[in-house]
Amino acid sequence: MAFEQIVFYAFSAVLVFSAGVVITVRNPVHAALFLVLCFFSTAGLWLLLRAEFLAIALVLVYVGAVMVLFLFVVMMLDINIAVVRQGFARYLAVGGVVAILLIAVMAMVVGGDYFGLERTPVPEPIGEVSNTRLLGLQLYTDYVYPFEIASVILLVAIIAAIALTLRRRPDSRYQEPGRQVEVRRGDRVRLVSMKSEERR
Amino acid sequence: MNFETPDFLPVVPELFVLGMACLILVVDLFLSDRSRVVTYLMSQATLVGALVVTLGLSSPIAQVTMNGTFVLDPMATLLKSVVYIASFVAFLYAKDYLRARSLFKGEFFLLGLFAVLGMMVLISAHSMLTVYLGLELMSLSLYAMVALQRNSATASEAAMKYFILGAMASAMLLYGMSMLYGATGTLDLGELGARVQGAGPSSLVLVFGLVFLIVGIAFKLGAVPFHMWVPDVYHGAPTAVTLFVSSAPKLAAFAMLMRLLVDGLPGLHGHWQDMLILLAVLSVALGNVLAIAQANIKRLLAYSGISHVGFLLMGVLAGTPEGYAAGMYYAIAYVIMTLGGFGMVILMSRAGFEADRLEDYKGLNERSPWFALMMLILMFSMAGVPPFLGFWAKLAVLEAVVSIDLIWVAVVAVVFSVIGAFYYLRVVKYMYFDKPEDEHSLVAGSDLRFLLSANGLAVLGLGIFPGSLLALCASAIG
Amino acid sequence: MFSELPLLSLVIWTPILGGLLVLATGSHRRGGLQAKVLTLLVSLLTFALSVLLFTGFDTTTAEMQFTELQPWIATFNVYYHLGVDGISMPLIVLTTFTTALVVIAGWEVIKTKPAQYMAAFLILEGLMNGAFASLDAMLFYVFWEALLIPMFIIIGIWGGPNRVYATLKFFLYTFLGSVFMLVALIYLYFQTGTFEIGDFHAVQIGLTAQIWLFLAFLVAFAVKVPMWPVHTWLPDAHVEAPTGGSVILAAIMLKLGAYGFLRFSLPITPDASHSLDWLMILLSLVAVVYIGFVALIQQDMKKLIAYSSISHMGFVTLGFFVAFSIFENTGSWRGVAMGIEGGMVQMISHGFVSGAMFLCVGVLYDRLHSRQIADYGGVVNTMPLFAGFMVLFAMANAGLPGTAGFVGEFMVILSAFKANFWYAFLAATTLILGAAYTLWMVKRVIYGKVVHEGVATLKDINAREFLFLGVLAVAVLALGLWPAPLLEVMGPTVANLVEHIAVSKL
Amino acid sequence: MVALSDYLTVGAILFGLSMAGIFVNRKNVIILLMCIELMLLAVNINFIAFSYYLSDTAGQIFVFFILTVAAAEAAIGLAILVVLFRNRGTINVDELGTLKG
Amino acid sequence: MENLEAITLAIVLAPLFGSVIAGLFGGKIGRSGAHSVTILGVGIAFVLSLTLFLQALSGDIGSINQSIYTWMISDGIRFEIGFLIDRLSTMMMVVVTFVSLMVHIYTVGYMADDEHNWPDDSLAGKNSYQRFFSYISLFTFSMLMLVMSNNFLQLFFGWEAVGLVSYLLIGFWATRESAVYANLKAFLVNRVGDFGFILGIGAVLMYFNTLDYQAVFNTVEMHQDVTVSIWGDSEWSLITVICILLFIGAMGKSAQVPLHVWLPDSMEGPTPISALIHAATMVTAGIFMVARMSPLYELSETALSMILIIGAITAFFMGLLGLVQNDIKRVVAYSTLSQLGYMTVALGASAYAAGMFHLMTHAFFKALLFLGAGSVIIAMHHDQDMRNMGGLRKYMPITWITTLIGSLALIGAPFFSGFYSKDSIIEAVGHSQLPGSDIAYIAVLLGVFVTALYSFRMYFLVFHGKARMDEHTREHLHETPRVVTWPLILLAIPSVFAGALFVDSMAFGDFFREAIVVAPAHDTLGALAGDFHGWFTFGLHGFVTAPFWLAAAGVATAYLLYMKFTHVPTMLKEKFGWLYAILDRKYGFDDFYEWFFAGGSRGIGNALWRFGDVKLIDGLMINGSALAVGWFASVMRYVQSGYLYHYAFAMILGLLALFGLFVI
Repeated sequence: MAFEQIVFYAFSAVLVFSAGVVITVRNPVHAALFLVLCFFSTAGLWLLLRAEFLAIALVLVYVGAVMVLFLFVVMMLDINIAVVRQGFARYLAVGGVVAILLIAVMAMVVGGDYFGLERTPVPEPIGEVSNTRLLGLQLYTDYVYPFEIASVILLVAIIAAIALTLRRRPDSRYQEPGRQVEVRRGDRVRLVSMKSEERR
Repeated sequence: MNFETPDFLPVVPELFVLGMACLILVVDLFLSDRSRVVTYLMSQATLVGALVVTLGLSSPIAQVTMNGTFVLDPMATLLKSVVYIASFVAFLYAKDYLRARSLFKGEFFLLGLFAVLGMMVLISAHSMLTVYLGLELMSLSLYAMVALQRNSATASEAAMKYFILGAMASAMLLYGMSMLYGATGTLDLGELGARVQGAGPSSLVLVFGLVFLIVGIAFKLGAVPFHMWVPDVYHGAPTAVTLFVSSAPKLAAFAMLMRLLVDGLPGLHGHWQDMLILLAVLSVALGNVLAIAQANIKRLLAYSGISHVGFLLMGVLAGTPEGYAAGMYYAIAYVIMTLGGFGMVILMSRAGFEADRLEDYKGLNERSPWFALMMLILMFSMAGVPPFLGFWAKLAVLEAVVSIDLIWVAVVAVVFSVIGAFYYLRVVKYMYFDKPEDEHSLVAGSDLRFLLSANGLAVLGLGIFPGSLLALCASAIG
Repeated sequence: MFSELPLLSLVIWTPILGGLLVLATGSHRRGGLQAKVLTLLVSLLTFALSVLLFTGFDTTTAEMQFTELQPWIATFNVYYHLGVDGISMPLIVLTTFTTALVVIAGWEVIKTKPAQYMAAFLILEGLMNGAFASLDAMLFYVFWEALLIPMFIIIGIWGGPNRVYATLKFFLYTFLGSVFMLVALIYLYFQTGTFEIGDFHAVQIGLTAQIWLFLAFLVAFAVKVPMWPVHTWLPDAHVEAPTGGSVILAAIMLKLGAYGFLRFSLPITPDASHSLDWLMILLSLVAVVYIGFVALIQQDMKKLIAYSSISHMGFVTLGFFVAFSIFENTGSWRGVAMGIEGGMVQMISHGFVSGAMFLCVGVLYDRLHSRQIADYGGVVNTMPLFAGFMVLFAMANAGLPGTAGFVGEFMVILSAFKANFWYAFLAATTLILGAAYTLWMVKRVIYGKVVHEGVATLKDINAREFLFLGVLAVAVLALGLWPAPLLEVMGPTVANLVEHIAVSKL
Repeated sequence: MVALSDYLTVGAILFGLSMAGIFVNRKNVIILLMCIELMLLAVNINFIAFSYYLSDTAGQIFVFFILTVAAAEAAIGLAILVVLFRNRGTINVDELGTLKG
Repeated sequence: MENLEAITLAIVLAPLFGSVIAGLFGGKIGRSGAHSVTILGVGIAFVLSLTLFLQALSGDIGSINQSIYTWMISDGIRFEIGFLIDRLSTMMMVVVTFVSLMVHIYTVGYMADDEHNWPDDSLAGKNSYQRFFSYISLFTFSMLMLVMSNNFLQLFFGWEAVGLVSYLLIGFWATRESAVYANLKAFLVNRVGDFGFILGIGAVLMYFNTLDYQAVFNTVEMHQDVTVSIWGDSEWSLITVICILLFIGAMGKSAQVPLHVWLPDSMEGPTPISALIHAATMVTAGIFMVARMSPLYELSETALSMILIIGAITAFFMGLLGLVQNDIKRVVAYSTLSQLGYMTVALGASAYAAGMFHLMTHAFFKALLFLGAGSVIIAMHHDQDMRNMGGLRKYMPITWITTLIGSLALIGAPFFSGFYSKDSIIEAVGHSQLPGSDIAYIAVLLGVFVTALYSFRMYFLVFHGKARMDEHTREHLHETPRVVTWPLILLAIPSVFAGALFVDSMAFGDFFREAIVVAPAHDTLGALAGDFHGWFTFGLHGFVTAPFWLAAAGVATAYLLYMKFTHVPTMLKEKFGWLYAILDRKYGFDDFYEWFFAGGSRGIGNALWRFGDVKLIDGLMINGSALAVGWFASVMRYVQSGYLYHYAFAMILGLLALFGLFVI
């Protein structure tokens, strides 16, 4: 078994195992952490596929940002760790059966018959062009339109996230320096002239 | 690498909307709540402007640009135009509703505009990549819009369901795309079409990918069994958002269907036809049957929408230009009708009262004969009774399926449309045959009243003179 | 001078636009008097126009007359194509005539939303005229379906206590039937490339396809006629409908189904009609006998008349479909025309008679608010004039010679005899059954002693009621005593139709 | 040598597992969001594997965009989650059933 | 004849005109206006009919067949309304208009006290009297249309129109439950006959392609051997089928067993119409029709046999029923039934002329008897029970005499009109060779005895013996007014003389000429004609024939039983209780029909409605499918559970399904 294969199977095993843990574990924090493990092993796989930039990006963007966001939310919401309910085994069994069925069907198609080595041999490496440079070149030329759209999507995400979560508590008080400065005496003090009390 | 600067002219509408959206985003920051109407007006102006630009750029031949990721053809022009108009109407209907619930904020219109942009991208997509990005841009905006009423438990529940299922559907769509990419080595839909024609042995892989693709499309359209989100989202979201979600995005979803299956996979027509038949029949059947059991008019319209999607699919599955035109006609007709339908819900509602139960429509004829008549027109149109728009739409798709000798599909469709007629009639029954329980007079601005009347009359007018719209759809398909 | 006018368009659109105008007028002022007067004027105008149609009709030809042709929907090859022949023209006149009467009949009776009521009838009138005048199948279908809407509303708003059930049943039943026709029409469209009914007549179709088409049409028309066993909507609809609704329903809407058989089923699918005529005859005879028995025991006057309508319409379909049996039995097509003409005369006469019967029940209902036979008795003592009319119409309903009710039944029985003795035998049982259920009702309602205070205080018909009952009485007698003009109108058309169906399409 | 089918199989397994995860998990919406990330990951593996074996960079470009969108999606998803939690005080999937029928 | 068309039209239209005036404008013209105009109308008709009849007798006009207008043309067949004027129809016209005229006049007196009126504010006004005149004039019109018809269609028109008027008149006193029951019954039973009749017309049209009498008769020979298969393989002669079907119609109208049940009940109507419609004219329409169709009937011995037997049964058994009736009108009604049986027998024996002859004489004397009975009833203040009468001859001499004349004519006392007609029938039957003629002969002979018995039972009970009415009635007993007695006298004259006058030509001569066709093989009257030597000889000969002695025996028995040994009837009633019960129940026909037909059809209707319409079609098919859809919808709602995992699961299942169906 070639080294490449050993690496592949090792990463794949870790990936599948941790994915399995993610979907079954009770504690969301654990799930998040195992998801991180998934990302790491996937990044490893991608390296095998010469997608260095994306592998790094996956680690940086996902593990570094997205998963932290996940953890942050989990912590923030202070969610009770779920108690394993009765019947979970049954769901798991049904889920397992369906998953196995699905995977079997999918594996049948994507398996060796159509995508084996005979049909799609490992390509010869093409020169020594940096993967990052290659992507970069294409992103800003051929894919400039999608790129722009992607940026809009991020913008939407920003707007949406702010619009949904930013809130002013109606009962919180703010200082508004502008208005404080603008206050005139008349706004605060009212002089009232009254008739003096009649003496009896 | 040699890179030619692409032709930006066809993309001007997208750029215009994007630019305007950014402008509004900035302007909105400086507006007080009282002058928020400026945002609204600017958004409407954007849509009108986009319409003008789009129509100005229309040309009878397809232009592909942006390295094959973008196409401008008559279909795109027509669908985009309808999207603008639908969004315009939706925004107008929404205005008062939002105001009454202190939702009248810039975000609504901004997200709406971004959704419109997403739809435009999707409609003009010529690559699986742009299909995906357009779809996501639209969907993400919509998810956020559904949740926009932050203090509403149902809205957030609806948004959550919509989001999870939508993301799942996107993932499946992507999986299918990856398969197609793997089998053909291209993302370009035109190229894909060409290569699929020649790909004999690995067609199993193609069909495999196709299944995932269909799932993704079906989800967006809301076809059975990928429809489960529809009633919950329509029900849970604020009516103004439901109105928007139920109208223009259907056109985008239709465009997606056309782009992916007709432009991208004409070689697999036989396969996707079978799948679409299944989806269409299930949708028509289940949508109509389940609508019967509803007591909430938004849910009712949701299920009715599901059944309409079934009809829409029937047009497309025929695989003929007439069929595509019929599908498009159906989509446009449905959008017009659903706008009117939810517009009526908005008209009836007021602050603190959603008017979303069927009982709320009791005795509408006593309270407002005119709008009862409009609703009657809409309901009969949805039921497919001539001389209203909905009938011609149904006729067009039935012609499409009969033309390819799928008469049994037509028969199934008409039988279930009869079952479906029952619940539309129930609405009419409440409006006309029952005494009113709610004696409040309708509160709605004159612009809403006017546009809603125009909407209802359009359903009638386009029913009496359906020729022009039909011809438009036919010429858009080419 | 009048032949220059687009008369058919006028009889269609005058009432529809008039109806919209009435709707706009509203019911607010003076109990909707304005709306009522307007409606009356419009309906009379329409009737006058249809009379022009009658007088200008050329009775020597089977060609379509007063034709109008305009492109309508280019994409589907649909034309706004109107025209009448001897089959449809009398029905249009019947429609305008009946509508005018119904307007008068509803004059004082309708208290809630009179403008909407009147408008609904006007619109309904226009749509029915349209259905009869259409020469384009899609145009026909549009009118055919659209007229369900005003009827749905009429029964639903102004109907009796169980009106919602009835009107939903009515709508869905008929809708279910007609959607099959829609599919059939689309199929034919792909056979001919047009929706032109004339082209449908000419197109050659194989037997299997013909049979499917025939069945599709059958469902649509059988529901409308209605034939057993898809008739159960009719009693419910009639019972719950306001008087005017019942009248229109019985007098005209049912005729649409029978008209459809003549316009579509027979000429388009003659061979299927031939091979399935046993079914049609069977169903028709079941309608005559079975429904006759069922009518006998009805306790509700309207229900009884509704069942009698079904039974009478059985004669119509019987007359149409004995054609092939006659040919097989006698080897000639002689006598076929009599059956078809008999069916058509029956349509017209049933329009008068059933309309009159429903109006009579309406007169009673307006006074005592009951339709139960048991709630009446001895009405003749307090309402002799009304009783006179009622007995006359009952006799017509029982098919007494000299009244309209006889002519069609007579002709159909005669032609049924040519087909088979037993057809005629079963059909002729209506002489007994029809008389039994009608006159038994008359006996219990009209004759006898005054049964209670309510009947004792009944007021005889007023001038308005006298007007519409009198007009109908004249019509019933005129048609019975001299049907020749009507036959003259339909003669060439029917002869043409017989020639057409005599030629196999295979 | 590792065949393309091996990568695809891993992707398929991952996809299948994550889909099963969505309906096996009935307690916590966050885990659903994670499942979605896993699904997208499976798709990405597919794309990159194809891209490599086809010697075509388009697949990698696609993955780039998927990553971007997924991040935006996660942000919106979490935002909705927060709103939901504020309204309901729970993100239990089992209690997310008021809209039904 | 230039003006012949005008005359015939005037004959039918004059009564119609009177009827319309009296009916529609009764309120305006008042009572005297109404009876004047109708009597005038019928009078004109009578005079003109008489003119025509005399012209026909004198040979000025032969057979005239003219069409008035074309009712319709369908399928190339012309349906005409027209008149056939020949000796047969002119005779009928005279009889009809004469009796009708008498009845009109009589009615002026009979209905003078009719209190049955409408409320003041009705548009109809107080018009019961006028309406009655309108009805009987309308009847006259209808009957004339019937007898003058030259085609089957118009025959059927008249046929049904007289039925309608009969219906209206039986139920004239609409508040009487029994009257409105009787008129419904009459109409429905007649409809059973019409059912056969219309089928017969259908058969005629099918094979002859015309409904015109002449055209049919001219080609009847061609269809002599045509056979039709009605059921299975058995072939029937076409002519037989037609004749039997038409005769079913006649059975209804002329009240032959088993369709006779309506006639006794029809006595619920005012007496004038019993005389006019249910004795003299309408009920004889069937006889007339068969005579008119003689060219057809002559070709079918089967049909003739059947007619013979049915007539014989009616003649004898219906007469028997007259013995147990206590209602004076009912006795006469059963006598009418019996006499109609005689006429029918005559037809069966091919003695059409004799049948018609008897029809004529019977019209006179039976109208006379009814009007006489009516006169008694007036005097008795509308009490019709004979047990309450007796000894009336002292109080009402004219009524007594005329009734006696009528009774003698009825029983066939020699030289009275009934004698000639009845005896020729009996003789003819005796000569008939058809199957069943033997039984018929015995039946008609026995019938003579029975007739005499019940006739004189009535006569004795009413006019002789003790006066059994209460004091009040007796004090007011007196002869009826002149408008009542004059018609009696006028009818009594032909009742006596018509027989002698016409026996020569009508029964044994060639009176009807070509209007009646008799095949040589059946020509019973022709065979008898040889032995006929004038009315006087015939009358004298009558004293030595069996019928006379039977009749005399009947009279004697009646005298003994009801004048001398008045306890015997009661004793017999007790002794032969079973027989009395049978007769009293009218052989159970009414009960059986009520149970079987009326109850049966209601039962069938109920069953079909409850199980067919309500349960099966509505319940199971319609509401059932609606319920099924609703149930399915409610079940499917559970699938839409609101839970995300279910939704996701559904999507995955959908995906798997697509795989399963389309990939693998």
